[in-house]
Amino acid sequence: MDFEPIPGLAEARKKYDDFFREEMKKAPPGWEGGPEDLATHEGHAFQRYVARELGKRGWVCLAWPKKYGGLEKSHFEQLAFNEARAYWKAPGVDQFGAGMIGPTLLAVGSEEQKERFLPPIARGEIWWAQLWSEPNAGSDLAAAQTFAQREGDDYIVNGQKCWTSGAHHADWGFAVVRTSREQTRSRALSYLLIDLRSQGITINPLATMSSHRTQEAYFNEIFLDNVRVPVVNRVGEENDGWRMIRATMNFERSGLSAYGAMRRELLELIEFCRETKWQGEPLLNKPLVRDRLAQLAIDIEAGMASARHVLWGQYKLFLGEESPRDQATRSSSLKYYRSELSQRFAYTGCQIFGLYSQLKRESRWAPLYGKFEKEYQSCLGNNIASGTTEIQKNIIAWEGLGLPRI
Amino acid sequence: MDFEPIPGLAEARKKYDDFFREEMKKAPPGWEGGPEDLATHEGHAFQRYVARELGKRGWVCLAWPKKYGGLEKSHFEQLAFNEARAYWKAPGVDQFGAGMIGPTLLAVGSEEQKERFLPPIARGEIWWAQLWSEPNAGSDLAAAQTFAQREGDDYIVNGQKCWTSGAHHADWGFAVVRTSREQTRSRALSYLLIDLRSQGITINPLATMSSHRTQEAYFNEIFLDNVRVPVVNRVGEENDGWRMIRATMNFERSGLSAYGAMRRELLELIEFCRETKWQGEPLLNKPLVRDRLAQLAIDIEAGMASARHVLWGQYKLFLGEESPRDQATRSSSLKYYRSELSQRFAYTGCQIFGLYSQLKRESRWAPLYGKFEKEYQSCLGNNIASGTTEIQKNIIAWEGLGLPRI
Amino acid sequence: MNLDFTEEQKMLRTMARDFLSTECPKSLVRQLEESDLGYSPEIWKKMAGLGWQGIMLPEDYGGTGMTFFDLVLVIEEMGHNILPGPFFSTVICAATILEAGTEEQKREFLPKVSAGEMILTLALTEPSASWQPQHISVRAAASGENYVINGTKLFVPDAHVANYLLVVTRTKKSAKPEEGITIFLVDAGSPGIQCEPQLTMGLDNKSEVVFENVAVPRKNILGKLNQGWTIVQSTLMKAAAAKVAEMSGGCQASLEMTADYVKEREAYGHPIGGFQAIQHYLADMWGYTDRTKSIAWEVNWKVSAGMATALDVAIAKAWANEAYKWVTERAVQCHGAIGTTRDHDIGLYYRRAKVAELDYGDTDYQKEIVAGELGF
Amino acid sequence: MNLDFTEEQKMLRTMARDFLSTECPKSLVRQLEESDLGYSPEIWKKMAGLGWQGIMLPEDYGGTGMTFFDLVLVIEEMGHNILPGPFFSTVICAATILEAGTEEQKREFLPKVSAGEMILTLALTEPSASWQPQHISVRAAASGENYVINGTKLFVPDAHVANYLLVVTRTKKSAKPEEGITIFLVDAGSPGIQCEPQLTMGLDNKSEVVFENVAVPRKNILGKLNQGWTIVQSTLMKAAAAKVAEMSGGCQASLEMTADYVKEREAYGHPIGGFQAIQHYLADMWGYTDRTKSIAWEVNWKVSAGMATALDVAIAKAWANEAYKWVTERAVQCHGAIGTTRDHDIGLYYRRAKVAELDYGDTDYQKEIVAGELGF
Repeated sequence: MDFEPIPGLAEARKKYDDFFREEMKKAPPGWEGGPEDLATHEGHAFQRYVARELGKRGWVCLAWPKKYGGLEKSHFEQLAFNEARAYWKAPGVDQFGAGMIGPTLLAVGSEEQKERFLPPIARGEIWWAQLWSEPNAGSDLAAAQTFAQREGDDYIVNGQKCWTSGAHHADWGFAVVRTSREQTRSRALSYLLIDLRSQGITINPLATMSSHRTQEAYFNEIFLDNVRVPVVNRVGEENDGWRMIRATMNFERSGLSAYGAMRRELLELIEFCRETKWQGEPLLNKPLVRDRLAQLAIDIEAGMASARHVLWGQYKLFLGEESPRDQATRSSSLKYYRSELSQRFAYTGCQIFGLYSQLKRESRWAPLYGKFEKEYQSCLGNNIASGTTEIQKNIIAWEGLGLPRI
Repeated sequence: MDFEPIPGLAEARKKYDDFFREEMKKAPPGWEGGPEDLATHEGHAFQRYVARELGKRGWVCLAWPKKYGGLEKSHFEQLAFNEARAYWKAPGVDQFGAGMIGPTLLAVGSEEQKERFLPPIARGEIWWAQLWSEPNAGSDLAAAQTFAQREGDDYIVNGQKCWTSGAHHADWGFAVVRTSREQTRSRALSYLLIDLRSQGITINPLATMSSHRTQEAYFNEIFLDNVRVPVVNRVGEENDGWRMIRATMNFERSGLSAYGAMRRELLELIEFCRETKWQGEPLLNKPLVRDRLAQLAIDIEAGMASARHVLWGQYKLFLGEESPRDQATRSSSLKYYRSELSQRFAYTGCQIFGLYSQLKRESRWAPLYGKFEKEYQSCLGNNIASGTTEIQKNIIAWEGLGLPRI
Repeated sequence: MNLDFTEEQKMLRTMARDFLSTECPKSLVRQLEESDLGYSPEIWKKMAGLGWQGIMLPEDYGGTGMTFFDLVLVIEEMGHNILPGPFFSTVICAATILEAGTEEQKREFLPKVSAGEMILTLALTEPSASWQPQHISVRAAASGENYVINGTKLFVPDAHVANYLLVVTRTKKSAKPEEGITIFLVDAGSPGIQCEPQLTMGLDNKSEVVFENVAVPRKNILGKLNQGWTIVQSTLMKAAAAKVAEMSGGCQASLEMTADYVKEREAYGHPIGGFQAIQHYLADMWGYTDRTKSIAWEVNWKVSAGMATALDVAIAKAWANEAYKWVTERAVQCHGAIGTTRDHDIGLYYRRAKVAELDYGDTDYQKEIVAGELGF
Repeated sequence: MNLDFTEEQKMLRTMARDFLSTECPKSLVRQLEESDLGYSPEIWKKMAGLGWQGIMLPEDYGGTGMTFFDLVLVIEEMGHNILPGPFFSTVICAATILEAGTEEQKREFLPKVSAGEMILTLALTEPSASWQPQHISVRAAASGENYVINGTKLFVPDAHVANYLLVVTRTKKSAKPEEGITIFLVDAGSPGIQCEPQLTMGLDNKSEVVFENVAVPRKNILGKLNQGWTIVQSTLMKAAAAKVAEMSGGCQASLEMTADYVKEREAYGHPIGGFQAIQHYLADMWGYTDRTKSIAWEVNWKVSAGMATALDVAIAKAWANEAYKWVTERAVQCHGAIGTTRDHDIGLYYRRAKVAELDYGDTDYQKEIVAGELGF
């Protein structure tokens, strides 16, 4: 075992740090890089700008083959990039394009699909949305009802999707649809790529709890009304979509860069508490505040230590070696650890801010641009999105520990 | 709604306070009134002494009919007595005799059984043990396997019981036994009163986690080897024991006096923290200590407020009126709230005591006679005994909230 | 001791629940949240017709002549249903005037409150964000027959629609911070008052109120000059206790909504309320709610009977603060993604739970009081 | 970066696990707990035969010449199996002598440690129950060629069987508390030393050690006169980090035992491991254990490589403190009544988790260090 920093990583990191340090000076005020920031017209414009700048340098998909727009860089160089981007809270990498559908196509797409869809992702030009959840199929994705009826070389798709992040800004979507009435649940699902400009698509904002009249929504509902999708846009075989879904899910990350970002946010909070004297003395002098901040530091580092092992497992897979036996369990476990930690972070921030914690960023009195007011609400979604905490625990119990299903 | 103190209660309370204040001066040193105190020879002798003094005054079973040794006092007078006894951490009332089998017999026993068994309980002379749990039937009591074979006017009982509190000091036991091989689970159980001096009974100590070579055990395992029990000692009909079990369970208390005791223990802890300066300043000056003690105070009072409603419901039942609809749910909820609170109390005490918290009472350096060292371990049993926390939550979900059983 | 509600109280609770659910559906709650006014004058008038604004005011002042405890039962239902608006501020201030006002002041203000023609609020907290006397720095200086107020109050509820503000000011420097504090009844329309909304998580109409040379007649002093702090304390106790009842109602509503939802919502072929994890969340929610109800009734009965101590109130508020947050947080989790949306009702409670914690003292503050009252 | 164990490390771990489970079954653990000696000299000798006491000592001193990290892998297995005895104390003190001792001292002590012929321990804490220099009050005063020690040390592990004590003393008053501290290598048989057992929850053989005019030769100073505190700090860092690994092993064992138990134990006709409430407890235990393992390996690798900071160690210990307690608490709950008995193995871990928290700094203490190292 050896935790020695990877040679060359610090230099690589510096290059990306320098880039983001400069570019992030152009971010809208109060930028935190969260969904609410990305949802606005101004925020999305900034996101597209940064993406194009990254795309020019080949940095959006560093590890991809050169023929699809990547630089064939190492896994660790990718990590350095991710960490720098997270640290600077920078946008510009489409988590659905570069993060999910891209790797899925690399793994299971046809050559034609790869050539058509991957380069625009790597250039930061085309933005994707994930059309999976439905009102009655959230955690239980196999219950999806949106139906794609084969008609010659096309599918005719009807149904409703929801929780599609940023769909109002996206160009394309990857969708889970039902393609058979004979089979049930996961045996009848297929995986389609849908142009979101197609006729019959209506995208409505789905406002989250923290939003109000002055704010734009990040999430959307999408209604599909006789939407025509060419059969060539199907990934994998008909009714074999479940396998693609699982492949896509596996591209969820170690979250290492997310802990790096939390580390920075904690330092920012500490700094704020050092400077702020609401009742005559700095908040940082209060023993309870010190205790709570120290607790966050501990929890962040513990998560980080564990996430490093996920990273290592991914790296071994990348090398074609066997990944640690408990890699999947660790991912499930860290998934909810991270969401609960970000919740505790938001709660702690609010606790420290007292009366001020209720103020939205529109108030000139709001500390840190109302960051914790917003996160106090938005953090809840993290315990639900991408598999609820309860589902993750079931998976750990069943698959990680071999407990019986009764 | 009216929370006005009950008229006359304060005077009644004073009478009992005066009694216990005097008698408790005779308690062994470091007395906390917990199982470990009662388990020792010295502790049990003190318990028997106090019981006889109470018995002389008719105070063991204040509310019982005079013909069985009670004083027919009101429910509230009983409360005053319970509170005073809890506050003074006094022994002398057999929770199994006066608290469980007595009320059960009053409700469902034969007249002969009442006349025979109740007066010695009220006089504080005869001590009872609860022979319910078995190694493979704890929470799931209906799985009990101890078998009572009918033979003329007797049953021949064979099996093993465990977790029988204080059985090595007890005179009699009330047992759940299986009396049919045709019926299964709860349909084949009967309820027997067993003289613990009967031939064929072996009582072995069952040492708890905190015990070691110098300490006596409170719990026991009981082996029954062809123990002969007269049929007249059966309570209720054969195979109808489940109804008796449920009747007995309902005599669990509101726990109000337990909160009163916790209140006193908290004040004692506060006092200790005021006086103790391990690192130059009183423990009570530490903001984290203050915060934790305040939290305990809050949690105790919240439980107390809720327990008062249980008491009220019991009182209404006693008056023959309808008890509040959610009375049973509240009892289940408070059962585990109380055990978790006593766990938090023990944990907080240990946290405050730091390095000293590990010391057993045998060490002259142990603070408060090693109280929290002991409770750090014994508190765990409270989350399990009399229905685990998980069982209580199931009951609340199913019966209190009407959630489906799937 | 009698822990049953009287028949009258039962009727009051039923009536309040029916009225609020009919008159103030959640769609209206959301609409009011986004409106400039922040409340419905129409409902306000109907409530006055039911005698609610004056429920605990004597009949002499146009009130209903019931008790503080009865008022609180209505507030509990407002917490259960959610009713945006200045009711809470107004009735607590009216109770303060009833307690501390001169007969002339009572005659001037209370009948108008009872009639639904006057909205009141307490302007106490400042940029120091504190409930303690040492942080009162808004000044009032004598000037002929008037006092002149200067300074900034923050987090003032309903100030944008209030007719009068009870402004807590410093009128004398003193070594003891609780000395030298005076409360003024200030006409919200007085020249020199600037009111700017402070948008909050609860969308509950708090404001920054700036006083610039605001003249107030000496006769508008509430209570005695320099001795206002005891009145503030008494007001805060009532407000905190009543807030606990409001929170208790919110817990109950969140529990009910969640229990209903998990019986309906299916996943993997079963109602999710059949899964033990969900059942155990609900069981814990039941417990938190039960303790909150119990402590809310008890503390408010004591306040009503004049028997409550600062310790009683601090303990109740500290408990309810955490309980309401916890219950609503689990409620959202049980609702899944839909629970996190603007359009679902459960989020209304989740947001209010956090704001209710802050109003009249968050948990850290209440625990300091508990420690102090217990002598440490 | 390479987070796989080397083949050598894998063998070491397997061998350690096999040896300990064979040589030290839980029945023996319980027997040793109640014994006066508190450890098995027989196992001690066998371990020396395997080279464990000297695992990180250079071959020059009879050691195996492996690293601190390798030592810690063995300690992790001792946490997994539970091995009562003075191994931990001895190897940490040996590491201190290796780091700070003179060549003469190394030659005197280390070969005996490697051979299993010397037991060492650190006598640091006092009735102030503190790990900080300002609370070191045991005095050592120069007297000819000797120093004379007076005072009381508490919570000294394994003092009753130790051959030598590393006694942390104050040799000079100073405005800076970390100045004027000196460590002495004190023969446990010296006249004037009284050792009285302090029975603990962990039954782990701690003692009160009273020094009354105990003479120690000047050459037995470890490190420099008055400059001992940096050595203490370095020792505490090693000890805390190694303790984290021991706790990590304990978490892992508790998790494994519990997972096994809930698959076997039936209630209501099902193995209780099929109930979702139990499953979710286990899932959380898995997570706590995983984080503890990760942070234990990382911090000990850093200590071993000389790259660990005080912040790294404090964070790791604070984490492990709470994780181990939490995991064992849930483990007992999953075991039900049987888990609360003296005769069941899980309680051995539950008791040790609490004591392990206290050793080398409890959570409150570690959090203070974290705060200080982060600059607040």
